[in-house]
Amino acid sequence: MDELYRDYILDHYKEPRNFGELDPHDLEWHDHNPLCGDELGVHIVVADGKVADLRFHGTGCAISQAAASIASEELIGMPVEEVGGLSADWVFELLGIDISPTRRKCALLNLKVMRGATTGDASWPEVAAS
Amino acid sequence: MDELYRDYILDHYKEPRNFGELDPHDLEWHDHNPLCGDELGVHIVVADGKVADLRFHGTGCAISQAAASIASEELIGMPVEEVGGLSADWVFELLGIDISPTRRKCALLNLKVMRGATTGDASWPEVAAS
Amino acid sequence: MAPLALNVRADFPVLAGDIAYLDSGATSQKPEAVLAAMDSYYRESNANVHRGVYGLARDATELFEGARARIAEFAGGDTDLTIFTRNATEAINLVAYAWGREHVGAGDEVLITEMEHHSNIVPWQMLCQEVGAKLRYLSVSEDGTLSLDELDSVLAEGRVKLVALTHVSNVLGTLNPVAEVAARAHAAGALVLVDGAQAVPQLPVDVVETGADFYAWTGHKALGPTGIGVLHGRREILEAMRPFMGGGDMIGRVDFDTSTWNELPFKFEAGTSPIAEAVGLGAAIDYLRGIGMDNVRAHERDITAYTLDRLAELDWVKVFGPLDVERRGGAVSFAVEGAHPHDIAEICDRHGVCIRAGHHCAQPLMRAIGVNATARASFHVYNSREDIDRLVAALEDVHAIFGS
Amino acid sequence: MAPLALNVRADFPVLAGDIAYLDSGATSQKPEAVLAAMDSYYRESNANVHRGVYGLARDATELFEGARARIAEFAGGDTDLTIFTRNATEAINLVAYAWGREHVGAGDEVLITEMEHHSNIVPWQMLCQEVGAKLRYLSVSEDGTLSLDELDSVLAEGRVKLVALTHVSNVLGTLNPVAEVAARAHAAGALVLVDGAQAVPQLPVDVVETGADFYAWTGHKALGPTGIGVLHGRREILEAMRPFMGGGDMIGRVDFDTSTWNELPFKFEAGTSPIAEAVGLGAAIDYLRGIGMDNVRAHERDITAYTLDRLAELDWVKVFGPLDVERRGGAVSFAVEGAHPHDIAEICDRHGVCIRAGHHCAQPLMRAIGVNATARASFHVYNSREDIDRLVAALEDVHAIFGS
Ligand SMILES: Cc1ncc(COP(=O)(O)O)c(C=O)c1O
Ligand SMILES: Cc1ncc(COP(=O)(O)O)c(C=O)c1O
Repeated sequence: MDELYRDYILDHYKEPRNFGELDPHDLEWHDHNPLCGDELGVHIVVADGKVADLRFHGTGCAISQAAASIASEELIGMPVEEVGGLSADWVFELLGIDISPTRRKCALLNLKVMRGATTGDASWPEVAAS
Repeated sequence: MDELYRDYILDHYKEPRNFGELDPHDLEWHDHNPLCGDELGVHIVVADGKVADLRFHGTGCAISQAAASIASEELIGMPVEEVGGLSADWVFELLGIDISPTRRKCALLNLKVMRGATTGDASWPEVAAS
Repeated sequence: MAPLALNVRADFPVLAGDIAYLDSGATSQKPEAVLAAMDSYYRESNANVHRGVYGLARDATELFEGARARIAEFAGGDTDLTIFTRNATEAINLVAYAWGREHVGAGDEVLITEMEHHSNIVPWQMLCQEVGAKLRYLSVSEDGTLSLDELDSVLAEGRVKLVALTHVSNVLGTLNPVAEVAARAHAAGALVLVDGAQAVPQLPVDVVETGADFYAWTGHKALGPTGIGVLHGRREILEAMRPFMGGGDMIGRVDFDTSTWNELPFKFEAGTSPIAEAVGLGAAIDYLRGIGMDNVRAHERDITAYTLDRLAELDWVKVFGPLDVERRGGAVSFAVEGAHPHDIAEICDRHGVCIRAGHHCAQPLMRAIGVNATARASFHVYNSREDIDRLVAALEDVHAIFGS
Repeated sequence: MAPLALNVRADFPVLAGDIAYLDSGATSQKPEAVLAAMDSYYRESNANVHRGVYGLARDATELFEGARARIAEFAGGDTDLTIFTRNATEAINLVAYAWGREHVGAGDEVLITEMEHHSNIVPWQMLCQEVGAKLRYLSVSEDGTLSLDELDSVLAEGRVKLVALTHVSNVLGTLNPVAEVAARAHAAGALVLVDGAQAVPQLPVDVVETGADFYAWTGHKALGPTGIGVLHGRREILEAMRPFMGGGDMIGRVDFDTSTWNELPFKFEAGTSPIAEAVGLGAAIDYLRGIGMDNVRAHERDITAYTLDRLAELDWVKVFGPLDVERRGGAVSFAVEGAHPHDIAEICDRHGVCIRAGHHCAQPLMRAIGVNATARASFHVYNSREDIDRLVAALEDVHAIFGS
């Protein structure tokens, strides 16, 4: 089996969870990956200080779409104020695959967008030196 | 004996002929060598369509000063309209020494200034491809 | 048709590895001769040029200016109208700053095309924003070409000061009729800048025949080193232009408050030149001339035709750009059903096939053709039909993973 | 004092010839390690950087960005505030265009010094002429130094927006007290640009300690290749600045009419970077660190002191610039009675001694010290006292010919 394109990655890519739009929503953010032009947006509904529901939308490669899909399942239910503290490693661990430096931004675009929506911070999640 | 700094070159450098200013004068021109910053000017008195008298002034290396000095002796008495037609080779032959490409502008600055004074053409004398 | 093989792969050290390098549109590989020329420049003749009296400096100056003369001749330009820059991008910015800031004003228009590289878009956006001019785009048709009728009708409005377009598209491969465009632009009183970054490496180009007032290209795509680009210009225009950057070498005389400028091309070359890079690029064009640019073009056409044929067999692959190899150069962009270009490139890499995925610095074009990104295979003299066969095998694998 | 010999001459292939290379102020020679790094980059890892998914492109990106990180650290700067340009001249022009056009206006002043290189004069002349600002010069005293009192009095007038000065003079060797200048300039609300073209190659430099808001230097004088320069900047300033050139790599997103910019340092790096050149410069600073910049400086001081001593023996030689080796770097300008600098250099060349003659791209300084040109010997790690002895022997010959 391909080390990167494992079944669950392809599964999330081909049938992404929580994709689409949410209207009305409480928070939203939209961003892109300057290296390839891929776009990702998110709509979030907040209740009791938690992410009650969310939807990602946009286009991207298998890594970026699967990352957003897999992460979405963890993000729903999470206290909003915890989102800003999530690290790049959180995403890499969720994905469970080795991401080469060239593909890191693909994997991290969803976290960037989530952080943007919840904290307004538009920077890329920092990757621990390896 | 040094192939470049022959006695007559040094003689003309150390005791340049026709150096100084001429007032009043009929024609004048001033220019410089962008590679080294050296300056050369000329004053010319015209009579009967000929260069009746001239004086060079400015500072420069042995090649440029000697070239101006040696050339000055040929230029006095020359019909003004012939000056514009003098070629780079005319100067090189007068000098009688081998001028490397880096030093060519040193040797040609006097001709450039003479041409400028007599024709208004401010370009460098062209060197025949070698 | 029998394959037209140039058999020069062995001249390119990097290709000793078992790879199919299909990314020459991004940068070309370099033949041994180019590496040797730069290496021996540094080992035997390194010195700063133009002013030095000693032997090394004379050698360096002769090598550097000799390279300029051969590069000028190769492209059909005059030596003193051949300006060295950092890359094609800087060549275009030079024109936007030194010519554009003086000749384009409020209400004027700069006309470019939807198929331009960012390097031939952003300098004009910045110029237009600064002076209050309007940036307009010629559209790209379904088959990846420009319409001369549309050009005429924009020119007829009478506000275009400059037409800037690419000679060969880095995404679609389209070979634009630049001489025809230049004739029409000139008739309408506009100047023309041609971005030849993709053309000079693969076609016989004569910058005078293109009709361009400015013609820009870049060394690293033409088998030469990084760190050098070329701008050819028309004499009257370059002479009348103010300089771009100020500094050493570009001056005639510096007083405290003002300066005068050096003669062409030095007026536009501030500071120490890319000396070793010019020597390397000189060796690159010698190498290309050794093969013959007609042969380079014929080989490019052969590989491109073969690629288009092989991809046509795959009904899950869609090709962008012209299908007629006479109207295009050696870059083929495509899509694979269900697979994102990034993933295509990643899987190709596992097959030792190097292709590029992304927007290729042409986001407006991506929007015009309705995608975010494409996968692109692009060629040079060292490629063979086997490289394309390897690409097709890799694409079969992509299809196996992402199809359905 | 015993000579401080580094014994590294054998590392420099060009010096296998029998020459005394005393023109490192113009450009340095390159050690084998630098040539090898560039050569193997092209042979093993050549690809365009940042975007490629395949192996070669990953290698190239790592080599390129790895070099940037080491170069930044070498100079005490942050990696993302370390911008690659074509040379020091372009680094200074970048600031003049992208910062200057926005922050210097009519009635403002730019303050430079009489000892600047044309590359740190002409960009400011062009800026001041364009925006109606005034260019002022700090004078150079008899002993080749600047006066902080004069600086204070000009700053006190309150119109200076930028102080731009050289760290080490390429003509006089003067080592300027840049941190002191920066502190005073900042107190007066002005920014500071330091031209480190001559400093980084020969001194331990920490750009943060210099206090400079912008610090520019160039690869080819620091044992690196031609075709690359470096600009370090302060984060808030670089972030707030608009870009200089537009094109590939410097953008975030390109729409038809407007674009957004990439993050630092890429915002200021339009088009394909000098990739091999960065790799080469990375190897050069590795080499310098291997020797140790303190040792480089000590060696430079030793050779300079020896040169000043030997020249002092010749009463027909006049030296320009500070005589205290603690206040100067390794460039010694001089005059020989009765001989023009061009002729001095020519005769030195016959002795295999490479020195420079001319205005050294510092015409205002020439005027300030009352000459048209000087002869200059300048040093680097490969020089030894024997090279200076050869220079002195050549000068004896000059004196024999021209000394009347
Ligand atoms: C003090 C100084 N500044 C700037 C420069 C310009 O460097 P470059 O020509 O590499 O841009 C030089 C070298 O020529 C220099 O000596
Ligand atoms: C069509 C086109 N124009 C301009 C460029 C810019 O070339 P460079 O990055 O060398 O400046 C490229 C290559 O990237 C290109 O393909």
